[in-house]
This record gives sequence, C-alpha cells and structure tokens, in this order.
Amino acid sequence: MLLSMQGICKSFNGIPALRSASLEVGEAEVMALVGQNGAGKSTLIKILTGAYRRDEGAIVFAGEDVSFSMPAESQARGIATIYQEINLAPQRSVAENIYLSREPRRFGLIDRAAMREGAAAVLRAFNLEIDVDQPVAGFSAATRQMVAIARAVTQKARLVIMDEPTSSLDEREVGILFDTIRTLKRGGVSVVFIGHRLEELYRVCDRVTIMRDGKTVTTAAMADMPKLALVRHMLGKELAAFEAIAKDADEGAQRPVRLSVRNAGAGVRVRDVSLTVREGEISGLAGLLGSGRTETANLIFGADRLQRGEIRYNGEARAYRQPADAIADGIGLVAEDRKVDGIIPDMSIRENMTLALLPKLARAGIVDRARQDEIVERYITALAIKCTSPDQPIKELSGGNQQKVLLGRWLCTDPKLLIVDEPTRGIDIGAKSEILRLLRRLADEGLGVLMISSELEELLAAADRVTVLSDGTSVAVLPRKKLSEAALFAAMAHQVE
Amino acid sequence: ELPKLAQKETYKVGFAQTESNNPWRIAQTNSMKAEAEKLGHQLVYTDAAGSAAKQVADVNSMIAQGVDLIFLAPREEKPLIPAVMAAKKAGIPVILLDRSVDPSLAKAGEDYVTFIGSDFIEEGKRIAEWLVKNANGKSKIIELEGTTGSSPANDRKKGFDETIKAAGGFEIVASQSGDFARDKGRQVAEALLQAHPDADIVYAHNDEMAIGAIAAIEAAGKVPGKDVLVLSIDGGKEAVQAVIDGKIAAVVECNPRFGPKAFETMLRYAKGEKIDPMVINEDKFYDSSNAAAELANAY
Amino acid sequence: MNSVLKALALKSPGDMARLGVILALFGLILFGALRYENFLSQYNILSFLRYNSMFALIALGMAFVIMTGGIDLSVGGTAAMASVVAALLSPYHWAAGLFGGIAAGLAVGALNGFTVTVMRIQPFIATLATMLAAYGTGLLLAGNQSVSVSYDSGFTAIGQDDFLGFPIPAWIALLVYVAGWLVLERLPVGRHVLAIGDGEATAALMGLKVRRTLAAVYVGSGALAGLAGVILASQFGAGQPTEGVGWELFAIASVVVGGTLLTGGSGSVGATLAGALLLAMVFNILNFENGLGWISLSAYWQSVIRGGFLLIVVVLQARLMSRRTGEERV
Amino acid sequence: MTTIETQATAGTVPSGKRFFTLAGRYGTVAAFLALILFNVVFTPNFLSLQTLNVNLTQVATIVIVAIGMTLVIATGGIDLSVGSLMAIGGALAPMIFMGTLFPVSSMPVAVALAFVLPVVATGLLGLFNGLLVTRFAIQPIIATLVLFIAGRGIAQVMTNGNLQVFRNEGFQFIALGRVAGIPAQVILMIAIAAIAWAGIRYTVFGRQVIAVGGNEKAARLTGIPVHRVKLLVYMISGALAGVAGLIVVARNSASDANLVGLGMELDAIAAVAVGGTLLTGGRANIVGTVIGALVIQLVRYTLLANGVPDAAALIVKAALILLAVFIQQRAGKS
Ligand SMILES: Nc1ncnc2c1ncn2[C@@H]1O[C@H](COP(=O)(O)OP(=O)(O)OP(=O)(O)O)[C@@H](O)[C@H]1O
Ligand SMILES: Nc1ncnc2c1ncn2[C@@H]1O[C@H](COP(=O)(O)OP(=O)(O)OP(=O)(O)O)[C@@H](O)[C@H]1O
Ligand SMILES: [Mg+2]
Ligand SMILES: [Mg+2]
Repeated sequence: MLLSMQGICKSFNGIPALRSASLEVGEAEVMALVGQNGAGKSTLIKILTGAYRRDEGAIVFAGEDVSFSMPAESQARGIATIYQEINLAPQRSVAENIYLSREPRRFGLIDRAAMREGAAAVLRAFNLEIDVDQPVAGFSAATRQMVAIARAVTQKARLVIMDEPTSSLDEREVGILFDTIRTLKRGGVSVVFIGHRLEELYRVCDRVTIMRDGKTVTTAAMADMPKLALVRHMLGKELAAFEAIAKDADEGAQRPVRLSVRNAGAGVRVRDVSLTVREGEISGLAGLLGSGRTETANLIFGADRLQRGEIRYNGEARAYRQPADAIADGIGLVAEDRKVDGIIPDMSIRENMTLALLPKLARAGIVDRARQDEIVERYITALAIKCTSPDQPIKELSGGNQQKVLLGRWLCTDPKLLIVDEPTRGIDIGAKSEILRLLRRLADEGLGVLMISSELEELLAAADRVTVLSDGTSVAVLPRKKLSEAALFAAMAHQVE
Repeated sequence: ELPKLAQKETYKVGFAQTESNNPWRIAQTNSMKAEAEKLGHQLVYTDAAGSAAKQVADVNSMIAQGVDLIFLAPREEKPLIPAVMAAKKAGIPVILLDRSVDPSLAKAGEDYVTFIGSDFIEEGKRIAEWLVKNANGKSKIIELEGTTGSSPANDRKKGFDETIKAAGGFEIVASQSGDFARDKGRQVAEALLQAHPDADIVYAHNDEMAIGAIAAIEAAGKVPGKDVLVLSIDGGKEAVQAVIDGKIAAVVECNPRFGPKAFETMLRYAKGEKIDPMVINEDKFYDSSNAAAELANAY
Repeated sequence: MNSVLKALALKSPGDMARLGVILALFGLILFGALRYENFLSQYNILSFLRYNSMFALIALGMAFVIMTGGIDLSVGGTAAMASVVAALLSPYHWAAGLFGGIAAGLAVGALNGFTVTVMRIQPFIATLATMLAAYGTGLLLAGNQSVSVSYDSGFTAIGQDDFLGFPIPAWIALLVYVAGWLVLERLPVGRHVLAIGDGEATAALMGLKVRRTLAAVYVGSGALAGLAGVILASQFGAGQPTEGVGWELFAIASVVVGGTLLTGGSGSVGATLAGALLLAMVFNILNFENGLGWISLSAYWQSVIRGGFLLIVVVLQARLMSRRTGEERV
Repeated sequence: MTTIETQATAGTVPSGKRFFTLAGRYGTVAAFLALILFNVVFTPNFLSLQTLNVNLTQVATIVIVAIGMTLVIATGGIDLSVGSLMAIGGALAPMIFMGTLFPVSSMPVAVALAFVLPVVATGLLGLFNGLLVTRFAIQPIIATLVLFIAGRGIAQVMTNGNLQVFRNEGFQFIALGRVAGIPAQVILMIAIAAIAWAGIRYTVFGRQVIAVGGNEKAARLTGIPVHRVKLLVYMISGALAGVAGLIVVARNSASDANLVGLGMELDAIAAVAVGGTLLTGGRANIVGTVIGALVIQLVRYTLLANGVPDAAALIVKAALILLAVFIQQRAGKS
C-alpha cells in the first residue's frame, strides 16, 4: 500500500466537510475517487498534500506516518498534484510553470535553455506545439490544463493526484492524458483520478473509492462496480435514466428566430461565425478546444466588441458595447471560468445570485430584501444547492454548487436568451441531468438557449441543433436528425486534420 | 581661505530655502525675492521641502549652475556641512540665513562668510524671562512644541525650559508637539487643557500653535489672557493683533525679513569689507505695552 | 512597427512600458543638455548620482516587494532610523556604522516580514505601522535631533569619497542593481517572487515556500533601506531621524514608472533604475529651470509640475501597456 | 478560492479560535472600551462632557474622510489624495466668501456658495482620480498620488501659500455651531456615516461597490457598470474630503493650504483597516470604520493626556494598529 488515509475529519467553521473519510492507494494503481459535488473529494486531496490541515485522522505514505504542513513538503516527498482549479502562475511562462520550485540549475543559476527544451519536449509528447516562453494566461483552459498535467508528470512523483483533469479537455486530449496515465502506471507510479464523467473512469482506473457526504462509502475494483451501482452509491438512491430530452428541430422550425449571427468576427479567434437560436430551442455549439466557442459567446454578449459581420436579436441588428447592454435585452451568459468570470468570492450566495437582477429588485435604488430572499430561496431549492444558508459566502461552496448558484443568477433574471458555456463542467451526474432538464423546461417556456459544451454526450442528449466551430469558423450545422457522435467528430475535425 | 566675490553690477545668487509650509518661511522667501528684484540680481531659488539631504542636492545644483554666491537657510546644523564645504571647494561664498551650521565643523570667516540670523535659544529665553517677571502667581505651564526633531523646536524648548527652571516656582505640566501647525496645535491644546485643567500658562513655539491654543482655551470655557496666559514666538501680524486684544500675553519676534540685510552683507563682502562672523537680525518683543504701536511694522 | 518590436523581443506589455521609460529618461537628459549649460557637467552628473543612489537603492527593494504583490511603506522611516544607528556606531569603526545601519534596516524588514507572513496583516497596513515605529525609534535613539557622525573613523568616505572617479554611493548602487538583476532573472528565488505575486495561494499549491520567500523580500527591502540610511548618514555627516518623509512614495512611483504593476507578478530591475533616475531628474531639471531666470518657479508650482509630470508618464505608460495588450488580443 | 491561511489557523487550537472570534467580532469595540477604562483610571479629568466634546469634534474629520476611503477601498482602490483635496476645499471656501475669487454681493449667497463650490470642486477632482483609474487603467495608488503631490501645490498656488484668516459666523457654523447642544460637525459626521451605512447595506449602488471590489471581471459580466461605480466612489471620496477641509478651516478661522489635511490619508486608511475592512476590496464596514477612527482618536488623546513623548507615542500607535488589525483579521477568518 502506497498511501493510506484513515478516519480523516475536517470542518470549516464548524461545518463538517469530511467525517471520517478514508482512501487507500496501492503501488502502481490508478484509483478513481468519485462522489457528488461537495462530497469532499477536493478537500480530502488538499489535506493529503498539506494545503489544508486535518482535524483528525492518520495518513501513512510509503510506509511512514506523515503530516504535511504545506504543499511544498508533500511535493518533496513525491506527491504531485493537479488541483481542481488549475493552479498555475498566469504571468509566468509555460516553461517556468512546468519547472517552478524545481528549476534546472547550472552553477546555482537557472539553466534557461534546459528548462525551455525540457518543457517543449514534454509538451510535444502531449501533441502540444506551443511557444513555451509565452505566459500561460494567454492560453485556453485546455492548454493550461495540459501544462498543469505536464508539470505533475515531470515531477518524478510516486503518486500523482488529478482533481478533475478532464473537465476542460476534449476527447483527443483526454486520450493523450489517459495514455500518459498508463505510462505512469507502467513506471510504477500510482494515480488518484477524480472525475465526474463515469465512462472515463472505466477506461483507465483500476479501482474506485466512492464518497458521499464527507464519508467513504465503499471501495471496489472498477470491473466489479457496474455504472448503475456506482451512481447508486454516490447518490444514495437510484437515478432516473439519462433520457434524451432534445426535440426535433424541425418541429420548431417555424418558431421566431431569437438570435441570428451572420459572418461575425473579431480578432483572430473568431473569424466567420454564423449561427441561429430560435425561441424555445436549445442550440448547441460544438468544437475542439480553442475553436472559438467562448469568444463567440463573449462577442454575442458584448463582453468583446464585434468587428465584422452582424448580430441580430429578435430581428434587430445589435452591437453591444458592454454586457450591461446585452443584459438589458434579456440575454444572460453563464461563463466558462467561474473562478475568474463568475463568482464574487466574498459575497454571499444571496448576493451572488441576485447580482444581475439587482437593479430590477430595487425601488429608488433600494433593494427589496423580501423579494430578494424569496427569489434566492426559490432557486436554492429548485437547483438543490447544498449550502448552510443563503448568507454563506459562495467561496465556501464546492465547485459544482458554485456553478448552480451562477446558473441561478441568470435564471432569476428571466432571460429571453441564455448562453451557457460548459454549464455542467464540474457538476456531478445527478445534478447534471437536473440542469439539462431545467434548461429544457425553460426552453419549453420560450427561452432560447445557446449551449456550449465539450461533452458530446451532453450535446447529443440535449441539443435540438448543433453548430460546429472549427478554427473560429462555423463549418457545419447539424439538425437533430443528423446528430450523432460520428457526425460531430467529422465536422469538428474539418480543417483541423 | 574664503572664496572671494568679484565686484559686479548684478549677481546671479542662489537661495536655498528649507521649506515653504508656514507663513514665516513664506515671508522670508518673499523678502529675499523682493530685495533681489529691487536690486536687479538674478535669484536661483530652490526649496528643499523639509529635507536636509535634498537641500544639499539643491546647493550642488546651484554650484553646477555656477552662481556667484549662495544664501543658505540650513535646515539642520550638521547635515548641511557638506553643502557648505562643496561650495567653498567650488569657490562660491556662502552666507547662512536664520539657522547656523555646526560650529565645530565649519567656521564663519573660514568656511562661510557669515551667519545672519536669529538665535532660537535666545528667543525661548526672552519669552521665559518675561514670564518670570509677569507671571502674577500663575505657574503651571503647557508647552506646545514645534515639529519633533526640528532645531527651532529643540532650541526654543531648551532656552525656555532652562530659564524657567533656573527661576524656580514654575512647573511644566505637559509638553507635546503641535507640529508648528494651527490645527494640530489646537487639537493638542484641547487634549492637554482637558487633562490638566489647572494649567494657567500656554507657551507655544510659534504663532500658529498659539492661535490654535487660544481657540482651544475658549472652547474649554476659559478666557485667554485672564485664566490662561499665552506666550508665543514669531510675532506675525495676527499674533501682534492678538496681543492688542489681550489674548496673547507676549510674543518674541523672529524676523523673517532677511532680504535687505542679506543683500547688503553680500555687497559689503564683495567690496572686501570685513564681515562679523555673526550678523544678528534685530528681533522685537511685543507685549501689551507696545503691541498697538508696533502693529503696523509687524510682518 | 510591429516587426521592429518583434525584433526587439518585446513580448509582454511590460517590456513595452520598460522601453518607454528608458526612452523617456534619454529624452529628458537630452532636453536638459540642450536647454541648460552645465547640465551635463561632470559636477552635476556626479553630485546627481551621489545623491540619488540612496533613492535607487530603496526603489530596488520596493520593486521586489511590489513584484510579490505587496508594498513597503516603511522604507523612509527605516532609512532615517538606520542613519541614526549608523551615526551612533560610526565612532567605533566605519564598518560598525555600515553594518550597524544595514542591520537596523534588516531588523525593520524582519519585523515587516513577520507581520506580513506570520500575523498575516496586509502589507500596506503592516508597513504603515512599522514606518511609524521606525520613526519613533529613530527619534528616541537620536534624542530628537540629528546625530553627528564621526569624521575620524573613515565612515564619511562611504558617502563622500570617490572610487575611480565615481562616487562610492553610485558604485554601491550599481553593484546592488547588478546583484538584483541576477537574483530576479537568473536565480530560482527571483522566479518564485514573481510567481507569488501572480497568486499567493496558487504559488503555495505549486509547492513554493511562500512565507519564507515573502519574508526574505521584506528583509531585503529593509536592508536596502538601511543601506540607504548609511549613505544618508555618511554623505551628510549626520544621522537624521526626521529625514525620509515621502521616500516610500518616490520609490513606489519609480517602480511603477519602470513598468511594474502594483498587482505583482511582473517587474524589471533595469527599468526600476530608469524610473528612479527619471523621477530624480525632474528635481534636477526644476532646479536648473529656476537658474535660467526666465521664470522663478515657486515651490508650489514645483509640486504641481512634478504631479503633472508623473501624470503624463503614467498615462503614457498605461497607454503603452493597453495598446500592447490590445495587439495581443487581436 | 482556496485561501491557504484559513486552513492554517482553523482547527488548530479551538479555544484560541473562539477567543479570536469573540475578540474580533467585538475586538475593535473591546479595544475602544479598554481604552476608555484605562483613561477613566489614569487620565486626570477624563470623565467630563468637555472630553467627549473634544474627542468627537476632533474625530469628525477623520470619520468623514475615512468613510469615503472605505468606499474606495471596497472597490479595491485607495485614495491618497484626500489630504490634498482637503487643502483645496479649505483654500477655496474663504476665497469665495471673502470675495477674492469673484465679487460678493450678498453674504448669505456667498456663504452658501462657500459650502457648495469647494465640495463640488473636490468632488470633480475625485472624479479626475476616478477617470485615471478607469479610463486610463492607472493603478489607484499611483493615480491618486498625482493629486497627492500636485493637489497641495494647487491649493498653495491658489493662495500663494499665504494663510487666509477670517471671521464668518455663517460659514463657521459647520465647525463652531451647535444644534441642541451637539456640535454641528458631529451631527454632520453621524449623518454621513448613517447614510453610508444604509447605502452600502440597502442600495443597489452599495452592493455594486462590493461586487466590483470582490471580482471586477465577474461584476462587469453581470452588467454592473464598473467604471461608473468606480467614478462615483472616487467622486464621493473627493467630495467628503472637501467637506472635511471646510470643517478644518472653519474650526481654525484660518485656511492654511500648506497644512490642512496633511497626513490625513494615513489616518483615514488606518481607521478603515482598524475597522476591519480589508484593503483588498470586496468589503465595506462603515460601523467598523467609525469605531476604528474613534480608537485612533482615543489613542492619540490618551497618549497626549498622559504626557507620552512624541517619539514613543509613534511606537505605541504602531503597535496598537498592528494589534487591532491582527485581532480583526483573525476573527474575520474563522
Ligand atoms: N475553504 C472552504 N471553506 C469552507 N467550506 C469549504 C471550503 N472548501 C470546501 N468547503 C466545503 O466542503 C465540502 C466539500 O467540498 P469539496 O470541494 O471537497 O467537494 P468536492 O467533492 O471536490 O466537490 P466538486 O465535485 O463539486 O468539486 C463542501 O460542502 C464545501 O462547501
Ligand atoms: N492556441 C492558442 N494560443 C493562445 N491562446 C489560445 C489558443 N487557443 C485558445 N486560446 C485562448 O483561450 C481562450 C478560449 O479559447 P476559445 O474561446 O477560442 O476556445 P473554446 O472553443 O471556447 O474552447 P474552450 O473549450 O477552451 O472554452 C481564448 O481566450 C483564447 O484567447
Ligand atoms: Mg472538487
Ligand atoms: Mg470555451
């Protein structure tokens, strides 16, 4: 046994996040760690690495009792970690990020050439040809994720921990990652893999540890744990099947067009994008990473300025100069990166959720507290947000619950068009179908939804029509009837070759 | 020895001022500027903004510009020695105004021409001597000091405290800095009067603080001049008026009008006359006996 | 234009701003040289360097602190206190004065490091408090007045003598800047400083020893302020407990004019030096302008002009930075 | 999202944690009460109405400026220019009613203008700060450093550095007048604090200020007019500095551009910090700021009244600021 964590307890402000959780990982084993949002997976990992201090429990690593007081110590002992929120220094270059804290040296000075070449070499192994001297901030979430992975695997660790490493990766990159994990395993390295996409777990993991409400429910060999049983353990109850909730686009073909984008472009990321969202439909937007989906969303929402082409909203030409203009028209955007673009960390759930609605909640500039409370209560219940009270700071919620609050932020404004960029990223499977079903219900009530997703399964299940982007250009529109994994892949690979 | 000053129609002279954040300094600067203009000299004026180090740098830039003579109002005794020495080395005579430099390190007649000015210790002494004579039974003193660490604050305290101590019968119940400022002086006086209700004399190191103290005394429901004697140094118009009004008991003048004497001394030096090591700028003394008559002459 | 920039290897917006400040410095020198006689005289250059080396030193310490996303308001008070300590120790040996002064600065820096990393008080407040404490201590040690240094122990040579025709303080500053450049660009700790400025929590998760590095940066800033205090005492022959007011703002402005963002995570040693010299040059120019006799600028106009100059420089800097980021996006 | 320090403190010594929680929630208040107790015992003549009067009138300007500062800091900014703006406001007012600026025909009108125009002027200068921060994307410390340096110079140039001495009952009511026995400046202070408190808590603008400070990018993406919020906040800070400037000159019957408001920025920032508002933005604790200012004032009074020498007082003040902020912060986290 390489790692054994037993009876780990941890409370935040008196609220238990972990109540006697345990985790055991063998040598050269890939251990899946699963559980609903807020089950305590990330917390358990942070206790292991020394980012958090445990209240109770024992940790044995490589045969010794350990208690790391900071990540530097666990790293020195051979534990490499990719945290859930990609942790890189944004202004430092790719190469520096990969080698930070263990820079190659010559005569005590940093050996820059070695660092640059080493970084380029690892990334090349990941099929990533990028300028390693550029600051990581300029790269897409996926590229940053790959850099973080590269950083971890080059650490020559005995245990590599990956907290939702695939949430921003596309299929191809996931494949690369899994090859890497297998290579690590062959080299005798153990891996803890946290993820919400179950089929991925079955592809690489040997065993699985399931957590629920801060406790470890069970541990079993992956092969002995059918998907349904796994979900049952996670949720503590049976799950209604993941039904297809999409409708035939033809059915709505006569519906009025809510949004139409024609040959829109700005900068080099969005070259020529055309797409349509009708009233009452969920219109999907697919593409490989860096294909320009997020930028297209920003363009529509007025977060970036339109430079070419036109955007029509309810038939009228629009060029929003700032998000406030788009919001005034009844558009909402659930942003892709919730940490940077979404939450106000120190504000309460209540404040975060009603931020976009505030001007409408007020009379003469004074917020109507009663209405505010009522709305917040309603969405906390509707979205099953796990929290102690609406006054809890949002930063204390687990990633998935934060996402739900942000969804609530827009839903409560009663939007006419909702753009959701990776709406279920980091959301557990139970909540995921809830959210998709919720979007469908809202669409049925007349909302137009533009859904960006990297999960094909999700698009297949929910989208009435999918526009495919490649390299900033819309290359295909697939109606419901022609929608299949193969068709999407074919369209996405177009021009990418 | 001392650099010579050639005889010329007009000169390019430097005036390195310490700071200009109080009425006294401003009056001094104006006096210098007015006199230079009257006589047709070109004045290179710098302001050290309260930093002795910057003042040395200012003098250096005057030397670089090749002025004929430098008037220096040294911020402090010791740190300005390098400026005096640099000017001497560059062959530029220096005349010190209103404060001197450390006599053990630089000497009048050798390193600089002369020192025109007032004696801060003497000022403190004069006001104390007046108090000893006119206290009328009052004895508990609140002292409002100038900016902590500045030489007028140190010297005015020294001259006053020593004289008072020698005379006996007085007690300084509190002594705190009011930063030479009216507002700060008032606030400090308010607090001190509150903590020491028996205090019946306020000695302020300058007019501004004295006027602030008067406001504090009035706010405490007392009558300045009757319940509490106010003593001050500087003797600006506003203070002299307060003496007439009976609010300030006595004030020693510290005359900022250096211009005439400074340029006169410069011309005498150029002619080759022998200059005394110290030229005293005559300071008046105002109390109820002469204030009304002298008001027009106060600066 | 773009290809020129590429050729100069100007990658980040910061590089552009750094180039800007160096150009501005040369522009100002050129202006002075053309407008005033004696501006480029040996006397003016050497006394300029001798005096401003103190500010260059504190600006470097400040640059490192700012790169971590912090700030050090205590440098002026520290320098004042260190000058007093140096002056008090100078009679024993010149080295006692030198190292005593540096140690005094180091102690304040250590206190800053402690309050920032252990007590976790925000740098602005922590160093604001130590600034007060440093002034208080300096005044107490000095008995409220300037303390004369010893002229016999050779201590005054540090600030007043020349070596190879250049003022010793300028040599000291030069050496320290070379060392600073080496630390930032070529030693791991320099990279760590920047990474911490990028995000402290992230840096900790990446396995950096955040507290230790932060503490070291504050200690360094304190030590450099101490060194500036030693030069102050030595150059002017006295420990001055009331000197140093506003030095911290000068240093911060130098760092910012040098293209370093106060949010941390980026910075340049060379441009900081250029920034410090640029701002110092404004004083020098104003003195010469007064000497020209066209206008006799009052002290008040001087501060208006200084504020205006700072405004122009930072607005131009901001333009450069945003133009460059704009290009990046496009 | 992950704050490492939280974890370091949480869960180590439960009893110590509880102490800090308690001390922090009531920490500044406790410090305040402790100071009062100390004074009652040691400071002669402390328990009197006049003491209260002295302290409240002296703290009024700090509180007024610190409230503006709290708002600025809540957006993640800082305003170093307040002291200089006080000087400008203080310089303008007498110029108006004494007729230096333009001829005065009717005194009441002139006095009214002397209240309004300086505040408008400093508000506009605050707006200028805001423009530098928003349109030109200059960092707040540096942006406001410009007026910190130049602002006092402007006031000095306006007055030529000379003291303006005056007597004007109407104008000086703001500092010398009393309503129902309470000094006018104290009433003004309480009114401004109350408005700010309610504004932060109950208005859309207040919530937007906090959101902008908490995460500017996210705030923009929820449609908050980030630039407008910031402009307004700097403008408020400038205007409040102007009000404080009026009070100071009115109180002294004299306006001294060289000294009015000197060092006020540090007092105000210290009050905000001691009051528990983090300088990183995203929070605004108005009540805390008021108490923070009171603590600073009382410390000053205590040191003065007990004859602590200035140099030593600096050290004591430093230690108290650190201690107060430390306790506040520890509690805020657990
Ligand atoms: N820093 C913190 N302060 C307070 N509470 C926290 C903190 N971090 C986590 N929690 C709480 O601990 C619980 C476990 O959270 P954790 O992040 O470990 O969940 P998770 O299993 O990783 O969920 P997800 O799949 O959504 O990432 C949650 O209820 C969360 O609200
Ligand atoms: N190759 C690249 N080099 C530099 N930056 C990139 C690259 N690809 C993407 N980016 C940046 O990443 C961000 C997201 O990219 P974009 O919107 O084009 O991708 P997307 O299709 O939304 O993919 P994602 O799944 O990452 O959201 C953009 O800000 C873009 O500038
Ligand atoms: Mg997690
Ligand atoms: Mg995207």
